[in-house]
Amino acid sequence: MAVVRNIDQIARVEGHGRLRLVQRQGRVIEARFELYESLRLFEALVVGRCFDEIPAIVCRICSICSTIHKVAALQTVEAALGVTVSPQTALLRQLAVQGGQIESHALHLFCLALPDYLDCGGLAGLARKIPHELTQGLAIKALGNQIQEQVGGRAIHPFNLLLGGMGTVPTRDRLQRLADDLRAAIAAAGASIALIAGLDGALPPLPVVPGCAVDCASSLVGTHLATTDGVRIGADDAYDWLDEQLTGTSTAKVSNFGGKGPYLVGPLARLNLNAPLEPAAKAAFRHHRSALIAASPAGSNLARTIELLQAVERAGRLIDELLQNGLHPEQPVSPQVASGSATVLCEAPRGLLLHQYRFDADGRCTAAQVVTPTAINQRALKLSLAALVDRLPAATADEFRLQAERLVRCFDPCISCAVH
Amino acid sequence: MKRPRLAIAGLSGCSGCQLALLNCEAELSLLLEQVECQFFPLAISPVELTGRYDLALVEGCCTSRHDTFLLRELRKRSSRLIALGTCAAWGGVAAMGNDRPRSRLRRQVYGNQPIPADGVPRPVSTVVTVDATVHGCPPEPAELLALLADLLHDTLPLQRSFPVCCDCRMRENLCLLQERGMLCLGLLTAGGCDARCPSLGVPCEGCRGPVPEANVTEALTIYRQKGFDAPTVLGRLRRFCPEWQYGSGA
Amino acid sequence: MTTSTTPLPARIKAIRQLSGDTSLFTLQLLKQSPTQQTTPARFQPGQFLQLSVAGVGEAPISYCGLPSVNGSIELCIRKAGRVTTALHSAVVGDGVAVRGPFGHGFPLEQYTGTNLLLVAGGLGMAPLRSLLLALLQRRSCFGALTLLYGAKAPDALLFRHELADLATRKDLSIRLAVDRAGACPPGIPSCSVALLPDLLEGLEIVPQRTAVPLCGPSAAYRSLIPPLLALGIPPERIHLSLERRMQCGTGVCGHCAVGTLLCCIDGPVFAYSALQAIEGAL
Amino acid sequence: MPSLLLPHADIKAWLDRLGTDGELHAPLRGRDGAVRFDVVQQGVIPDLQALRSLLPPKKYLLPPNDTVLRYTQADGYHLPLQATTRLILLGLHPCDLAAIAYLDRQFFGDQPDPIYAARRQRLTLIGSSCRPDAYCSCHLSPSPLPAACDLFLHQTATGFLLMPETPRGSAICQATADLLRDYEPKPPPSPRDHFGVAMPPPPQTELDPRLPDWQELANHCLGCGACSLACPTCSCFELLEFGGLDGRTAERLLRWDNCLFKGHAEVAGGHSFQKDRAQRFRYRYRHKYRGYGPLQGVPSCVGCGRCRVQCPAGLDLRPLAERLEKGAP
Ligand SMILES: Cc1cc2nc3c(=O)[nH]c(=O)nc-3n(C[C@H](O)[C@H](O)[C@H](O)COP(=O)(O)OP(=O)(O)OC[C@H]3O[C@@H](n4cnc5c(N)ncnc54)[C@H](O)[C@@H]3O)c2cc1C
Ligand code: SF4
Ligand code: SF4
Ligand code: SF4
Repeated sequence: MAVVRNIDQIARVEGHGRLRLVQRQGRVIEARFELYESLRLFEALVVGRCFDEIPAIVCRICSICSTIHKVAALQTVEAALGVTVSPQTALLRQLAVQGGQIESHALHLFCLALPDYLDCGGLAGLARKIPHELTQGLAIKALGNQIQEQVGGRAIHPFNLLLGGMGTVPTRDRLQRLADDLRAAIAAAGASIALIAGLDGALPPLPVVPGCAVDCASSLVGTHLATTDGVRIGADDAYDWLDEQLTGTSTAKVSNFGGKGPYLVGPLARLNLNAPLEPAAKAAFRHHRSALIAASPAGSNLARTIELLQAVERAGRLIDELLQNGLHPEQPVSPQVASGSATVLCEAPRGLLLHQYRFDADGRCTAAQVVTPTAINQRALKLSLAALVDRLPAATADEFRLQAERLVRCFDPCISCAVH
Repeated sequence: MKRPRLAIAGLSGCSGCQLALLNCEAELSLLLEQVECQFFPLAISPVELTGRYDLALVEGCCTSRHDTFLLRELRKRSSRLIALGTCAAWGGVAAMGNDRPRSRLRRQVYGNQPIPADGVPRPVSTVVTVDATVHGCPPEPAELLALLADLLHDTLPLQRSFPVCCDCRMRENLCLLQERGMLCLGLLTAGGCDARCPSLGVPCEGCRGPVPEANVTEALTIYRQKGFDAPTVLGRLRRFCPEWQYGSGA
Repeated sequence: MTTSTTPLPARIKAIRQLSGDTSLFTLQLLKQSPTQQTTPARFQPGQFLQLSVAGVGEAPISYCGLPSVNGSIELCIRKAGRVTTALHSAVVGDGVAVRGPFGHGFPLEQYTGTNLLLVAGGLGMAPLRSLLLALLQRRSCFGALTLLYGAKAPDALLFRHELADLATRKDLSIRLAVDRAGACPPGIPSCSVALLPDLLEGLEIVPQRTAVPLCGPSAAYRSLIPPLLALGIPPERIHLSLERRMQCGTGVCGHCAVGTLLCCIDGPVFAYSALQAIEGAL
Repeated sequence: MPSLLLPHADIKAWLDRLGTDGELHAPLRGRDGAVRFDVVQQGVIPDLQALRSLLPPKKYLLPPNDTVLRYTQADGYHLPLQATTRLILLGLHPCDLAAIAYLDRQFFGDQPDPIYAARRQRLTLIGSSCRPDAYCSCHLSPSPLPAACDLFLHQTATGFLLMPETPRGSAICQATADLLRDYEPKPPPSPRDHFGVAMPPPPQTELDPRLPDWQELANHCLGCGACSLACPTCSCFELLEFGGLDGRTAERLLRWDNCLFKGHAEVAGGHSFQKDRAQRFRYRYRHKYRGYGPLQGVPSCVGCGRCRVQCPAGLDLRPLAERLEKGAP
């Protein structure tokens, strides 16, 4: 007789997800990760709202990813209404997104994932076991927040990023100070790569999942999807190709990738798809290449740490560029109200993010679609969990659970995003 | 001194209020020494409710059966329960669509596919008694830290009643509504954010919910004079709080 | 100068619970104030001090005992908000801080030779206890002394044991009333189920020779003053203590104005004649 | 004695010289077009024509958020360290000067407030004449307050007439004598002449709560606080205590409050002594036009017009005051 064991809420992930283990004769024969986040129905909430309200509403899908949601929505609305922002605004948005990337990755690595490898339950344990590394990690995380605060006006739900421009352009002094702090943080970010690489992953070998990422330069926004097995899809077709369906007991939809897949999205996929890297990150990537290229999702944390370094470097360079150009006060461009629609593809910390909106002649939203990385990753995660079941035939439920949670956290799921 | 026991839970929301706490990087280690954070699924495992709590912080609105269950359980176990953030206090963005049938919203997103049952998003105070409220989407880090300091001093935060305009004028900002004709909701919104948005030239979107005694009727007249019709303004007001008292403040 | 701004450290010397939500706190000043003339321990009954709990805030509290030379202060405090709740979870030995005294107390000098009718409602007993103790200290200077005191229920009567002792005195008449009967804790002098104004019935009062110090909630003032006036007590001899929101206690924060008077420095004890014409004074 | 004229052409040099004796603050026009008192950087010319700053100069004496006490376990409560840099406030109009005189009387009272006193002592006040607009009502202020300053600048077509009122003011004139010229024609008016006219002292009768005006004001008032925050003599404050996360330290903050806010007269348990806005308007009215406490009979409105300019609902107590204060009840 099969026995079902629920781990009602997995800790140290954003949102509400449970692990369901089916056991027979003491052996785990199936493992499922189910998302049971309550519905908020953002895609319906924005319908009927004026275009200028959309970004502030949808950025509330998730706090950890609020900056990229905000920027994605801004760019989609602008694309739909034919607005072009100044190069300065474009750079500032990129900078804010890098801030979000730093904050999100550092949060995951130093607060959520590390306890898995140090046999403790959270921050308090880390503070006892690796106080120095934790302090350094938190300092990097704080830097990400300071960037978002300086550029976005606030670390969570940035409001200073507006349709067509900026509320207030940050001052030279503040940016200069940030640039100095970022430069100083490169060493610490590099040290954390060594720390993560040195940790015993302990997960058994798992199958490699092909990756999918936005084919973009360093801006994190692009026009195509690309996969490691050679698929290329334009932004306009991406929503159909991703083909979201509701299955099983999760409240999040799952992507079908036009019948292919599953694909893994996120840091590992980005590195495997040759996302451009800054010098120190590039060197680190070369050094750890063998553990990253064609690696199983278990390699995600290492990839994430390299991206952390990348974001620290990139943010510094963006500030240099802004300062070189000189900062200018600017008025946001106001769009012409007209009907239109657009799809934007970008990279959130956890991977591919798609926003799509349609507006009527009064500028009211008539349809909205948001596809998030954690939703997309559900099939890859399912596959990995199944493989874990095969690889740990003798594990007791408790042992298995430990490994399963580790594996789940390698995906850094963000369940509010997934369900939205 | 015995360390106070703390529970931090998220219902339907974006985890922003909890993240706001984790974003207090500089204070985290001191905090961990001072309080025993026993239940905090976002950051601490394992997840289990045990014993009693001196303080429960609840983020998010109450939507699903699971939300209700967790909320009631926390209330039973906690000496004090705080509605943390605008979703918990007022319903927040998730409740924005409460003027439309829930089934219609669900169909818009999921078509006719079967999904688990859910409920209508509502403020925490409609389900359990709440001892104090911290406003904001997200709450201000300083207010969160003050709340925790109050916990250490065996007391609750003072509930104050001034609008964002008060913060804004104290910062000597030029009024965006009067001088720039922008749709700024600072007049009607609970203050305490130090006028974050207007100080950067961005009109207040009302993320902290209604200020006590908000004079919506008069505000609507003023907004109309500036060229914003009532449906537009009411739509904005409902972004964070679905139900406003419209009576004049007198 | 320091008395008006910097609270002086004190320690809780004793806590005695008086009712469900009210306790008597005895404080011991730890430092004399730099200017020797004023110390928070020397005051007129009816004056108040500002009591601070570090990290929580400050609240105005009436003196409830007698002035002392050794820096001991008695305060009777009800659990109501931030500061008072924190106090109620404090233990003997904990530190607090005080500044004062503030305001005008009861005009004791006017009372010499007069009959006194003290009327207290609820927590209003706190400042009136201070007054009563001061009057008893110099008992021979005053005429007939009567105390009327009303509370919600027998177990809400403050200073029950003291009242029982005092009730045995020949030179003081005490009448107690409770809104509703309830389990009568031991040691309570006889009390009737009645409203405070009912206690005035049958009292022998010589209106021209009587002063009435009053302290209680607004509702008590509204129900007591008309019958007192009807008995012929002149408005300038009805002395009542007003409660207002207070922040500074020194007449600058702008919170406690009653008409154009300030409760903290012109009061808190006012003659009714000064308040008669003021909107919302009671 | 002849008056002293500072020609327009020499203002810049004069200002630079002033700044050596302390930090110079004056009305500056920001990029947003608004006027604020702020520090004058070398070479910047303040806007001495500007009529009113957003916040009045009370922000220098009673900052909107100010730590007034600190607490540590070892030392108990103590006053925070005070900055001692000298500040020169330039360009104060007679109404703002009168307002400072009002605050002085309030905060020096019987027992000077030590923090206020320290702040006040470091100020040098330099007034300047102005041309009132339709929002100003200084000419209606029946105020006995002096528009006192150290030095007053009277604006003329050719420059500023300098009128020292205190030794500090004279010292400034002496130190900059080389930039000043004698000016003969006729003695300039005193600052007091710019401010206030004799009006009958306010009646001390009670305000009639039945006047429909109160309810009318209350219906339109948004309770935003703009009027009091902008008023140079509104000084209601609350004291807020914040404990430290270490559980051993605390600080007490003074923060501007407002008599039109719901919480202003609220006491524990939520009872309020000023329940509705109409009643609160009478409270404000009394303070502005009749004065309370030790300043009873001293109206505190100096007629700067800030409240009228900044009220989003355009409310104005002045017409009512004109009706009620002309001796009639
Ligand atoms: C002259 C005077 C004498 C008093 N004597 C006593 C007494 O002997 N015993 C007693 O138990 N209570 C007394 N009170 C009432 C007591 O001051 C309040 O219960 C207390 O301030 C509540 O403070 P809190 O911090 O606990 O409450 P909160 O509501 O949290 O108070 C917050 C702040 O509001 C102000 N405040 C709140 N309530 C009042 C109030 N009722 N009066 C004035 N300010 C208030 C205080 O400044 C306080 O710091 C007196 C009040 C006054 C004005
Ligand atoms: S800008 Fe907005 S918040 Fe500021 S005063 Fe004007 S209306 Fe109020
Ligand atoms: S200004 Fe308004 S929108 Fe901005 S933080 Fe404050 S309450 Fe929220
Ligand atoms: S009441 Fe108005 S006009 Fe009078 S001083 Fe205050 S802000 Fe100026």
